[in-house]
Amino acid sequence: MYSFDPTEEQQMLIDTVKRYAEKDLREAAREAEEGGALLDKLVQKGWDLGLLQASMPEELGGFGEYSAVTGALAAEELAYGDLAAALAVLTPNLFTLPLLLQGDEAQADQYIPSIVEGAWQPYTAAFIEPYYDFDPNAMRASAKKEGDSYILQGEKAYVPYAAEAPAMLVYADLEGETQAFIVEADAEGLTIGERQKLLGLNALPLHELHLDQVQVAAGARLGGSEGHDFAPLLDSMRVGMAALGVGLARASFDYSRDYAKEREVLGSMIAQKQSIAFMLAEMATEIEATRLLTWEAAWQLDEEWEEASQTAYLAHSGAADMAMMVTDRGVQILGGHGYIREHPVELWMRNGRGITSLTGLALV
Amino acid sequence: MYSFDPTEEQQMLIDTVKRYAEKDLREAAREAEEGGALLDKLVQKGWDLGLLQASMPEELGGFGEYSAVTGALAAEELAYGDLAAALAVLTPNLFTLPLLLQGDEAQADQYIPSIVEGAWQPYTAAFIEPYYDFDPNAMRASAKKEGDSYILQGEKAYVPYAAEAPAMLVYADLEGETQAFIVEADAEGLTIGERQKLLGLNALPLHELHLDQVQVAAGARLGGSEGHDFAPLLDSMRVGMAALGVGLARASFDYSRDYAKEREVLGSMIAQKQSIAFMLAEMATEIEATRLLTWEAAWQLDEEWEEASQTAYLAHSGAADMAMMVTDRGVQILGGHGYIREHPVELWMRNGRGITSLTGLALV
Amino acid sequence: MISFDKQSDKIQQTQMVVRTVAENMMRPVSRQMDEDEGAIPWDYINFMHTAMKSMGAASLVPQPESNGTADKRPRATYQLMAHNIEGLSWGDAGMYLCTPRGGLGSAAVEAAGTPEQKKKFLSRLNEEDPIFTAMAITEAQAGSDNSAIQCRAALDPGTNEWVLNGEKIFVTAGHKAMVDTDGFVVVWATLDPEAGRAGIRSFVIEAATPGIKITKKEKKLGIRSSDTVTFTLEDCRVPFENMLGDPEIKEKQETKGFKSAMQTFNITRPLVAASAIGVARAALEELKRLLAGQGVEIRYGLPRQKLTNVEREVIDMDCMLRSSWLLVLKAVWMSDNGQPNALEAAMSKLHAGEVVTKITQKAVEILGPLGYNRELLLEKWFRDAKINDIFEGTGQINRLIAARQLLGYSGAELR
Amino acid sequence: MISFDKQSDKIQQTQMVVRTVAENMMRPVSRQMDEDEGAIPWDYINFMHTAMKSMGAASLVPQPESNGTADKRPRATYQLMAHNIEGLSWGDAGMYLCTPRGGLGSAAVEAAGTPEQKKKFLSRLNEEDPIFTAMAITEAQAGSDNSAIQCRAALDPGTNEWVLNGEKIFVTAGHKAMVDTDGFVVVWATLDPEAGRAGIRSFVIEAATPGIKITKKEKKLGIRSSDTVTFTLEDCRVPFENMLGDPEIKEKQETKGFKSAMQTFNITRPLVAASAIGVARAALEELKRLLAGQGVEIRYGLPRQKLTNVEREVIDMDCMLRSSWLLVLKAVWMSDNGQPNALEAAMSKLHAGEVVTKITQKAVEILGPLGYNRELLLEKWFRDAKINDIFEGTGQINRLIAARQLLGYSGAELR
Repeated sequence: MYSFDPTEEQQMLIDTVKRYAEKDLREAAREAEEGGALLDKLVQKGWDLGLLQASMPEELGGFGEYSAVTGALAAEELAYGDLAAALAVLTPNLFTLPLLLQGDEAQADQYIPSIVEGAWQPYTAAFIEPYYDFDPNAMRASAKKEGDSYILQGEKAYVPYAAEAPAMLVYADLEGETQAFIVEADAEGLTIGERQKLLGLNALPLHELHLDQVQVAAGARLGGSEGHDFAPLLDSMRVGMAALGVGLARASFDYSRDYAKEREVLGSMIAQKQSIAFMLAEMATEIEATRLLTWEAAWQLDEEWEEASQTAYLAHSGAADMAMMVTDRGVQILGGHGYIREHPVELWMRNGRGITSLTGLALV
Repeated sequence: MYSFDPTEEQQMLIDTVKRYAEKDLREAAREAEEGGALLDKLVQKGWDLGLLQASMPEELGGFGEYSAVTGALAAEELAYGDLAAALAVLTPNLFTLPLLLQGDEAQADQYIPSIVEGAWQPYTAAFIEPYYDFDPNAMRASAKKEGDSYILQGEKAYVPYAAEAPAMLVYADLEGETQAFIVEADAEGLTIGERQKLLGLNALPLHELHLDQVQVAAGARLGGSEGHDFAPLLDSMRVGMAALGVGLARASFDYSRDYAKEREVLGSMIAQKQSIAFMLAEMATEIEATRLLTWEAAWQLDEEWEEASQTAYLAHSGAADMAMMVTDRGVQILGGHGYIREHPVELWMRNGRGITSLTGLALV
Repeated sequence: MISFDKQSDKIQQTQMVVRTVAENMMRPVSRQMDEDEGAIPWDYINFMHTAMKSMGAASLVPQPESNGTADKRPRATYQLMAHNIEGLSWGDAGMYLCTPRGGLGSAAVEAAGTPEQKKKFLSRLNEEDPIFTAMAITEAQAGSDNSAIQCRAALDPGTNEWVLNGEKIFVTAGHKAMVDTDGFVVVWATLDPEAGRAGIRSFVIEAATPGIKITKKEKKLGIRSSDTVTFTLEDCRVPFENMLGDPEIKEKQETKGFKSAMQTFNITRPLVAASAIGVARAALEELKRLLAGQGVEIRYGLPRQKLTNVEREVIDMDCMLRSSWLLVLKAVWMSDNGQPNALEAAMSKLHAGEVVTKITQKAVEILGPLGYNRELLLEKWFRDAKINDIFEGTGQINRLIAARQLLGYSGAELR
Repeated sequence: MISFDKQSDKIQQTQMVVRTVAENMMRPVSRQMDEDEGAIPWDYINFMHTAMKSMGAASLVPQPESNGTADKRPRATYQLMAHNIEGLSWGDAGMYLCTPRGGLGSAAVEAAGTPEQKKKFLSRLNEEDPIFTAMAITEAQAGSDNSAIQCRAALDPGTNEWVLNGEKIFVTAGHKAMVDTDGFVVVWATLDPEAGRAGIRSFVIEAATPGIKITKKEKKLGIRSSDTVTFTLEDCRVPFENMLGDPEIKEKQETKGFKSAMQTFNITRPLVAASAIGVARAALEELKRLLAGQGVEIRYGLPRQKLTNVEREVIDMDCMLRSSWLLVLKAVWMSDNGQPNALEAAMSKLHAGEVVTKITQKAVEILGPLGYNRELLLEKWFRDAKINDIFEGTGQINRLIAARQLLGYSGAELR
């Protein structure tokens, strides 16, 4: 049977996250973007909502159960506030969820409890590579087995908090298959590049990094010696990015709708013009369509359906286009005011363009 | 210097063709489509306008000079009346213009004067092939040199008036290059298939045909033993199709605009609704943009510019999308009335879809 | 709890039946029914009537005993209908519109009728011979504006009958409801043209009622096996109790009648959208099948930079088809759960109407010279598709409705 | 005779100069000028001033001695301007907006001024030091509706001066015109807010005039080297002859003033569109260059079924860019030939505004993780591009104008 109602627990979570996102994140977003830095206490406050903890079993220090659907719902609400802050709050998930889902017991035990029980710490992941046709299933960064260890070599980009991370997951090609490896901050051969300057997301520290013959122990391979299944991790990243795109687009829609209802020209509100009203109707429709597809992908992921990979791919593909279309129209509806760095719509448009290329920055 | 004014002569031609297209062709189009047959006298009347004759020099029985620009202007106006009839009137051009432009003297002298000086006769061309990825530069129909003749083998489709044609140009791959060959109606091995049933253009007889080891003399190769340059012929076909698409789209635009100005709902005309008015503005803008690009391609073709091929390709590509968009909206603006086979917009939408796939049915 | 589980027993079971019908009774005659405009697919009609009767609850129209507004338990009636309509339209959208028993007339009775009216009119669907029911709203001059209806209804106090006069155009299955079978048509009329929407009521007119006649049968771009007619009403008399809804709503200043009639659309729009999805799926599946026959498989999962153009187009189509279907499912799920869904119904309709148009247009294009040919069904689906962006409210009307809901505007505030 | 010959000597010659300037004076500082919001590119400004002065007729703004309305001979002034603007915007759209001498203020004087006014105000462009001219129309409350202007102008009969009061927002180059150089701003004001467009006139206010001051400087998404300011006017007095146009149009019921001021837009809109095209071309060329560096060449001429996704995207961009540029050329060609071009001007603007937005958005997308980075200029062009669908009339306003022209509707008939 189909159902489109979140559970009561999920609804409570949505409400909590939404309050935080709408009030705390939204208010701080402009200054964070212009100043290039998020407020630590704000990220900490987001961490304290316990999103990650709620998806961990008690034995690993959490108090709940993993669910991609719940993760997607939370990510959507976070991005409704501010995408950069959302990604910051979710950064530790990049490291911790793969360990939960695909790690072996030793890996989970070593890292998860201390991460989950502590304050927010930027455990992160190096996923994206600086090539125009970056393909998660055909990475250019490589891992080679040498004796009892793996040697990692290659270039990565868009690594959140790379300069401060105690450890990170590094994804690389191992004999034609993408695999993740745990790399500690002090690993020899790991060079963290300058902070990247980007079209959007300027509040979030993102770095290129260089792996020059970085040696990790065999046990650092996610899942241990047998490795792990990469597909569900990629699916989860795609669903995560799609959910963030939906939240971001909802923000732009709500803001421009409200603006259109308050902006008077020639004695009527601009929302009363069919051209504006129809734009809004199309924005809302595309948002809702993409949202449902994202939910379906998350649900299939939870249920371990075979179609999950394809649905996640479609959801992300749709969300990328939808987010660009909606955030572009958000600016258009505000007209000249949309082009000024006072209203948030121009920032959302810049962030909106990122949904298409930045898979790997979140995972639900 | 740029100029967007047709010459006085061209303007006179446009006016003449437009009168014929608007009055004669438009009025007869519905019956022709439903009955699956054009009126012979109407096609003859179109022929008598002398479009082909005007592009032929006196020594070949004409009274003018070839110009792709003039050809594009005329094709646009013809299609403004009815695409099927336009293609019928222009069918002899498919045979005659390549002979003029790329034929050798013997070929031109043998065919052109008798065609140009006589009544309309369905000299035609077999160009399109029944494959989803039909590529004019990589035809599957083949020509092989054998002694003093060529052997043609393959399948063709969408051949206008194939069953009545005294002779046709057959395009085929000769050692990796597309070349045209003159094939007489009674050639052995040439089988004309049943008349094709199509989405649109039902007034125009179009046939599949089969070439089974059809043997033609070496002199039947267009241009003689050295052959000819295929590119300008293809460019001319693309420009022709683009111009027809523009004319067709203009018809749908004008019709739906007039309808919108006369259709009253709730005390105002539907054209007074921004949603309809803006659709019309976008239709007109795209038509004009494509039209100018088509003109430019035609002009470059006349001037033998190197860019002509690329411009012609772009013009056709744009016209294909534009014609679909505009003719679809024409139906949409008429709403339920647009869906009924009384108003012409549904026919134009069906014909509009053809612009994309039917390059080879006209040549200017 | 959010769930996308397709495994509901009932839906699974009827979907298999529907698929069988679509493959064996619809597709084989699809081309012929299109060419023979005006022919009636009796084989399909009779089979469906018998099958649905025997299956009871699995019929396309809700059963008279189920009352949507009173019964608050989660039901899946409309979800089931959406699946069935989608599956039949995958077979042939024109023939689906020839499905007996259902149709918009029954939906109107279901949505706006009193329990007595439901019993009276809907129970007839289960009789020996199949019947059709139609809805007559559109008028030549009113267009999409249902509150501008000019067709008059007046009460004759002498006979306590309603007397209807006017003309209705674009009535789907009107001929089957009133001529080919012994069905009925629900006619919208006004008690007072000056009263706007407050004056509007709907009336059940049964076949063989004097004073109503078909004055035109349309020739259409697509869905040709479905008849579309014009009715002329001249002093057409129906019993007092044939006005849908409570008798007290006969007051001219009462808009409840109009509103409850408008509710019908919140139920039918997603169902029309479901039909659109069926056509779109047919086209996309056929496109993929034909491409696969040419050795072209779609490599899902690649970055766009590594896709071919055809792959990208197909992936975009997959994305819009699937998300559009989910909009439909949510809207019917809301209908089933008695949730107000004017917004979701309008969104599902406008989205599906556009999606089916795009997908069928693209499919014909991608197949090149083959796509344009009547040897494949793609060109037929191209023609069938377009109606979905037009009937039951054009894309523009549904945008207007959605926008009003989103903005909290009345019809006067956003025209 | 229809011709697309680019070989006009004058255009060729200045295009080479413009290209050199764009490559050598603009591109190298483009990133820096974007980062240092508020910095003024004096090197570029001074060079352009000197160069344009020495080239005479090749300046960006028409010369005062040429009078468009009187002179019916074919000219290429606006065609030349369009080419130059396109070429400079290819270099950097923000910096192009810092080109001295030109600007919308001069265009307004050119379009609506008397011969004396043209002589007086435009001849100053040729003086030793560069000046800027700006146009102030938009008001916080009037939005895109120029007939709703609230800024007041009243004649003081005692001094025979106009006294202006009000606020103007979004004035491009206002700071450069009134503070950084000794230029002027053309301010639109009303003689009577009740009179609508009939009351509207435009007035030249020169730098250092008391009573006008800048009260805000905007931080923008893109075109950051171009300043955008708010002016507040408090009892700002200008001489009687600074009202543009014939003195007799001071009557409040005369709409000639408004109309001739609106004419300005028919001239400036295609020029703004030309700037959009320059940005779009920059992005598309850079995209192709970067793809070529990756071994991806675009195979023009193939059927769509054989293209890669990237090829198809680039071909679509090529098509829209080229056809959009032709719309611009036709519109300016009409300006040059004194043909009414309200429709063509609006079409060129709405088309180019959309095209540049799409092309830059796509270019960033296709370059994937590289496109999103500030190491390439693509992301800057993405930001610069969007203004073209907003200023000088949003895409919506230009659709409205185009639709009115196409339908023959007045502003009251189509709102």
